[in-house]
Amino acid sequence: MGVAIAFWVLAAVSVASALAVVITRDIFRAALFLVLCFLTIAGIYITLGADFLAAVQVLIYIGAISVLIIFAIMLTREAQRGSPSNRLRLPALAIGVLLLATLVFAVLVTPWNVVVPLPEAEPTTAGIAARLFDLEGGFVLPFEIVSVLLLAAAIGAIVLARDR
Amino acid sequence: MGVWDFIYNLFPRLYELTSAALGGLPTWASYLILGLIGIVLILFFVILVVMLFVWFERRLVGRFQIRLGPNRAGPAGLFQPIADVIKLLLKESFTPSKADRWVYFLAPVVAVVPAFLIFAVVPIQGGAGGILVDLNIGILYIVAISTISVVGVFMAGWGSSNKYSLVGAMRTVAQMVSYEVPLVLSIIGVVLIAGSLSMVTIVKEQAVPFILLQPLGFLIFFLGSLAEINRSPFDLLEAESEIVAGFHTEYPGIWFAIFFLAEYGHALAVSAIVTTLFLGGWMGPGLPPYLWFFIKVLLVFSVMLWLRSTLPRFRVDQLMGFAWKYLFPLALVNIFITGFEAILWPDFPWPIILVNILVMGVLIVLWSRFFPLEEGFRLERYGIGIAKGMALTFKHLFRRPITVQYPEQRLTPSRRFRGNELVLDLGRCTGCGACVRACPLNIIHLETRRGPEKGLIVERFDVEAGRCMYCGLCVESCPVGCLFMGRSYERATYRLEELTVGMDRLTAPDRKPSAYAHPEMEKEMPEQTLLAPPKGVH
Amino acid sequence: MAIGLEHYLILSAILFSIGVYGVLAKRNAVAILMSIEIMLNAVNIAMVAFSRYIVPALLTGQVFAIFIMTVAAAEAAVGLAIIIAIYRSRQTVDVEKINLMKW
Amino acid sequence: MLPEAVGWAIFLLPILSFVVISFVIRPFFNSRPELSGYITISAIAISLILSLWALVSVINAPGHEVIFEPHNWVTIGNTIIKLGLIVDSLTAVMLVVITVVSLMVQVYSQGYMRGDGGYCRYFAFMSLFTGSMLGLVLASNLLMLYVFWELVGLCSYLLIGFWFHRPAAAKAAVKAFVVTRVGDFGFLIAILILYLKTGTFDIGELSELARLGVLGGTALTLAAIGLFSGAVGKSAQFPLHTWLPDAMEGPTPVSALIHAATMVAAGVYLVARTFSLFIHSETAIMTVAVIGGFTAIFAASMGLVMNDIKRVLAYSTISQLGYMMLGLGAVGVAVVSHAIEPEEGLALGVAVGIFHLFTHAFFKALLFLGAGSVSHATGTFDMREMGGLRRHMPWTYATFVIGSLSLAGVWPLAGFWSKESILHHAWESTPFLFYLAMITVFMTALYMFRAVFMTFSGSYRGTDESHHHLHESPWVMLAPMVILAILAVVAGWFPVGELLGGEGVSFFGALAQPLAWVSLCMAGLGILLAYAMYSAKWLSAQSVGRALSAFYTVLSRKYWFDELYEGVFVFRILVNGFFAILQWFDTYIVDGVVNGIAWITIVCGGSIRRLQTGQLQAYGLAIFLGVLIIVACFFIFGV
Repeated sequence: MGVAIAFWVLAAVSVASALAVVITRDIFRAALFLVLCFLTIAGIYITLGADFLAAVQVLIYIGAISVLIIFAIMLTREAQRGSPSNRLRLPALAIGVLLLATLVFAVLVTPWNVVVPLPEAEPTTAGIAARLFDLEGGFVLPFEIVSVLLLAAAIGAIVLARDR
Repeated sequence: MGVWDFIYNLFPRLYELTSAALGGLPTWASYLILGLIGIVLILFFVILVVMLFVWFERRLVGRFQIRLGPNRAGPAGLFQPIADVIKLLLKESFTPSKADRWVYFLAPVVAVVPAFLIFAVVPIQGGAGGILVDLNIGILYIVAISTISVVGVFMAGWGSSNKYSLVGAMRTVAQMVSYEVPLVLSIIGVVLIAGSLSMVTIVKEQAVPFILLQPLGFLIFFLGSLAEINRSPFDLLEAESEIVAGFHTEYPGIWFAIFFLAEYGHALAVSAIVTTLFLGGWMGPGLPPYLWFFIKVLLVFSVMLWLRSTLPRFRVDQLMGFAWKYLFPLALVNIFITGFEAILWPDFPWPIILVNILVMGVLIVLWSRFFPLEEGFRLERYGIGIAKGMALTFKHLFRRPITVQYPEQRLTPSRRFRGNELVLDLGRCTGCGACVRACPLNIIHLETRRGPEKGLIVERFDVEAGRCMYCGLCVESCPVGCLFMGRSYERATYRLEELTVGMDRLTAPDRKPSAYAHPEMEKEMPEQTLLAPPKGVH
Repeated sequence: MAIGLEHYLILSAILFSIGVYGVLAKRNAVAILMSIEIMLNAVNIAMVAFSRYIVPALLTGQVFAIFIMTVAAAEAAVGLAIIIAIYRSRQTVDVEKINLMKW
Repeated sequence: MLPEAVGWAIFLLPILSFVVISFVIRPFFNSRPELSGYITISAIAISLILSLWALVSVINAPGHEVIFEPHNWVTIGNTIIKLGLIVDSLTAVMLVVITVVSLMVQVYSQGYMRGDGGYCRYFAFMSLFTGSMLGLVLASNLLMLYVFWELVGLCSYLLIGFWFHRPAAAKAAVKAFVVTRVGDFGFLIAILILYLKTGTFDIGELSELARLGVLGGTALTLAAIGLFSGAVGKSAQFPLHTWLPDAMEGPTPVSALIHAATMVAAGVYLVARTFSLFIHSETAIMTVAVIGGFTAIFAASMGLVMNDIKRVLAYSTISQLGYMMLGLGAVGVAVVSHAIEPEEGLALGVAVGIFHLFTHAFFKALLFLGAGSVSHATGTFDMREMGGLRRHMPWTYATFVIGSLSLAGVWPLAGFWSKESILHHAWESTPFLFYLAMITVFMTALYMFRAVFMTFSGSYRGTDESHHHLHESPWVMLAPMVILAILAVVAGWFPVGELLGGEGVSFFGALAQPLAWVSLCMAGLGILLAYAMYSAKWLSAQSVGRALSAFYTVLSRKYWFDELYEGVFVFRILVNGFFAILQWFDTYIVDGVVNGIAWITIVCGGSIRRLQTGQLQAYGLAIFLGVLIIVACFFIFGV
């Protein structure tokens, strides 16, 4: 029951803020709404019992990505120009709605073999670690690759944004 | 059960009471109420402690600067913060006309809320009631939450549409983001040893305080968190000399108070976290655990103040360099070392302590030597300079403060002090009127009448002190030496007519004449009181 | 009613579609980047929901979510760097003005 | 016994040096160009040693031939094109000649080209030139031979146009290239005919087939004439002789190399190599003989009036090459008229022709180097501005005189012997050509000594300030000349004729024949006349010129051949006629088709390109639309 309430509230807020992100013309406010959206999504993770992910979500998306985005907004003094929509608004809207319809349809027609009864959500940190670094069926190699990707991205970003 | 026992188990008792009270309710309702109670508790707790901290900081910094801080409002000036808060609340609250209102008003809230949220997982003592919720991701939760305040700073800087605010916000955020990296990395060392993210577990794991096992990690974490909460030497956001007051330049009264609260709340939180992660939290002999906790927190906080009153402010480029070239690599190295140790000696025998301290020293020296932030900037010669400065400020703690409790306590001026008021010795005055004639401003009014035998009796002797320029001609012209300059230095009066000084006050006994034009008087005058005591004297 | 898998999936679908709309309809490159982030988050929600409801024992979905977050961070860093670079050279981040590939 | 690797090394070494110079020295050590000279010299010296080895082993080999098994080069279906070397006496002699002369020329160039901007380039080309010539003489089948043939042509083009910034040089280079190409065309046709008839390129097999009569009749005649046309082009025989005098625009050492050993010798060598085909076709061999004889006298006549010393030498070269052809032709005629047996005649003809080539190489190289050294001193090639150089450059004078005597065919110098044998065979087979040859002997002596006297005797006619600069050339230039002079004396004594299968002539036995005396008298007459006209001034050249002004004009205008070719052939017939048609076809048919296709493409693209809006989001829209459609199909039609 509590979870249900939490879900509905969070879902409503997240959808609203996401809409605000794409609709509002003031780019800085859009970024703030994005932060809100991320926050609510973290809450949704909690309702899903993914506590670790929730924390990481806040840490990465709010602490890093949103800050980066806001920085970009401030550095590219586009705020006064705002972020208007382009000529493709209506087709984009149509596509979005169609996509949504398709996805919802797919979700509803697909017979999900959900496990019943649902086990209690217990802390996932150790579990995730074990799953990541499990030697058979684990994700050690992808982990390493992602690390290298991050390094490359960092260096690339530095090189790109460096002032010549 | 004795009183001591009650004090000792204060928090568990409270917990039992509340849980008993909420026994009947459905779980979600109890959750809600518990949450609300927790919120309220934390609110009060934080605000109170912050006030305490404000007072404490001002006092301690005063001592570091050989003053005694605020000591008038209430016992030992304890009510000073309250007075400040009242002042802030009474101030006029305005908003800049160009401000983005929503953002502008939400900013302080966004900035302050995380500061409160952090305390949800800070264990002030073990067992039940010691902590609001023991998240198994406690420390991660703290790091995550504390990043949110960055957004608040941004909002403040942007919303108040003021270039200083914006620059301040940019600086702050850049600083926070850069210092977050070494901060988190240094936490990893602790987590590696403790084998858990939960704060309670971390504390319980600390048979040996982790500051000994993780000296380098402690240093990095401490500096990093100093930067996170923008305390000196990292307080660039409010470098008054450069950007007026950083991101909260445009915030009046109560809104500024909220930022203030947020800042000190963060300071408190950081102290608490450092205590928990590195100083063994509530653990300690004898005293009840929460007392231990508070003592340690206060200790950490006072170390912050110590640093603040010692070190000058970083330059902004040095700031970034310090984060990326100095703390970041050191943090990485620390992780590697800790990882190796965790693999080789899982139970961390005591020699590790020495090894780690040694390693820390070597690394600091190496980095200062080979990776200077800029040419010649060797972190004050491998931190030795810093240590010296710290020692000096520490010594100041034990010097007698030079504060003078005016008006109760006054300083005796020098014997050569010229003085700035007139003193009349009526007994000697012949009413010759030489002074009147001598006065270039004609502000001395003298009335005399014939006495019974020859000689004049002075009936009225007024001086318009308001216009007097204390040229002293009257004193010099007095043939009988009945006029003197006075030694005190109060000049302010409450009413205008008091500026015309009459005979009674001129002749008042509390008026001590100075030695002006009477050098023979110097001998019997009192010693001048010196603020800085001569060497050896305390 | 109890919250089931479908709820989360539909929520993620909604967010995803909103993101798609943003990507297609916004002019400011930064806004487009934000929309992309929304889409990624939507996917993450779906991932976590799957791992919660279909294979609660092994947390593959959450592991994937972590990978997605990492990639998202990298993508944001590089993307924003590119945007800054473009802004330096062209004084705009309006994607309609950045159309050198045009006929 | 000679390992095959040596054979390959002989011509690959200079090519290697070319590669090294142009890809290592030029880019990286351009500051030290002298390196390239040393590399070239060392490479050619090594191949000289190897050639001598080859010669020795040939001499010792049975039948004076070392056989190498050819290698498969290209296999197309069942046609296998082979690649192989042939080292017989002919090749060996040619190798020695080429390497010796080339080596001398390179050493000489050290001095002559010093300080020239294109030093590296020069030596790179030179080594490639030598290498390809060596490859040409080593090639055992026509295809390979043709490849090197063209390489030689290319190098001659590059070297004649070495100073490409001079318009004259550039024009001369192009002329040489084009004119020789005309001949090469015939050569190519001949190769194709032969291949179609016999299915092989191998020269040995071809001659074998020719001997057995399998290959014969018109085809053989055509092929032979084609081959000969190639030879005519390369060896600058009438009517394709016009390029050689112009080729004088190149650096003098290059001329020396071209004239003595490499370029023009190729033609003669080709005829000699394929002589076995010629002797089975009367027409062909007749053509060779007549063209040779005519060219000899024709060129010599023009050499009489030239004032440019190098042109004199050039025409003399042409006429000497005519001699060689004549020699080959004469023997061939003798064979077809059944005066002598084919096998014997085969060897004999080669012996006669190549022997003269052998000797001629030395003294002609010597003469060119001498001319070069003269111009090095005076800065000009015009003999009218020279004179009296005898005192200033005695070494050059001496060597030059030796070369001239040898060329004039004075006993016992090298020229005498080879010329004697040619005259002898001409007399025996075709008296008419013999008479031409006789006149040519006289002319040769005349123009050579005209050159000698105008250059070295009398008093200096150049400007004073150039008079002060007169000096003997440095030793690096003189040494090769001296060596070549010695060779020009003694080359005739080598039993090259015998080695090639001819009959030897004893040292003094030669003087026993009347023919020798006749030719000697003619030569002497020529020398005497030259002395009278240009040294002693008994009768002035001007008066003679005026008396024979008609002749003089004709000769000095070179029979208007250049005009004929330029004006009539090139412009009238080719440019205005044939090329015009081609151009019309190209413009309206070929370009029409191409442009049409392009036009269609443009039109389509113009309509389609509208999709390429450059709007990233438009593409994104399309992508998502596609996704939607796919998913829709997925749902509607099921998996």
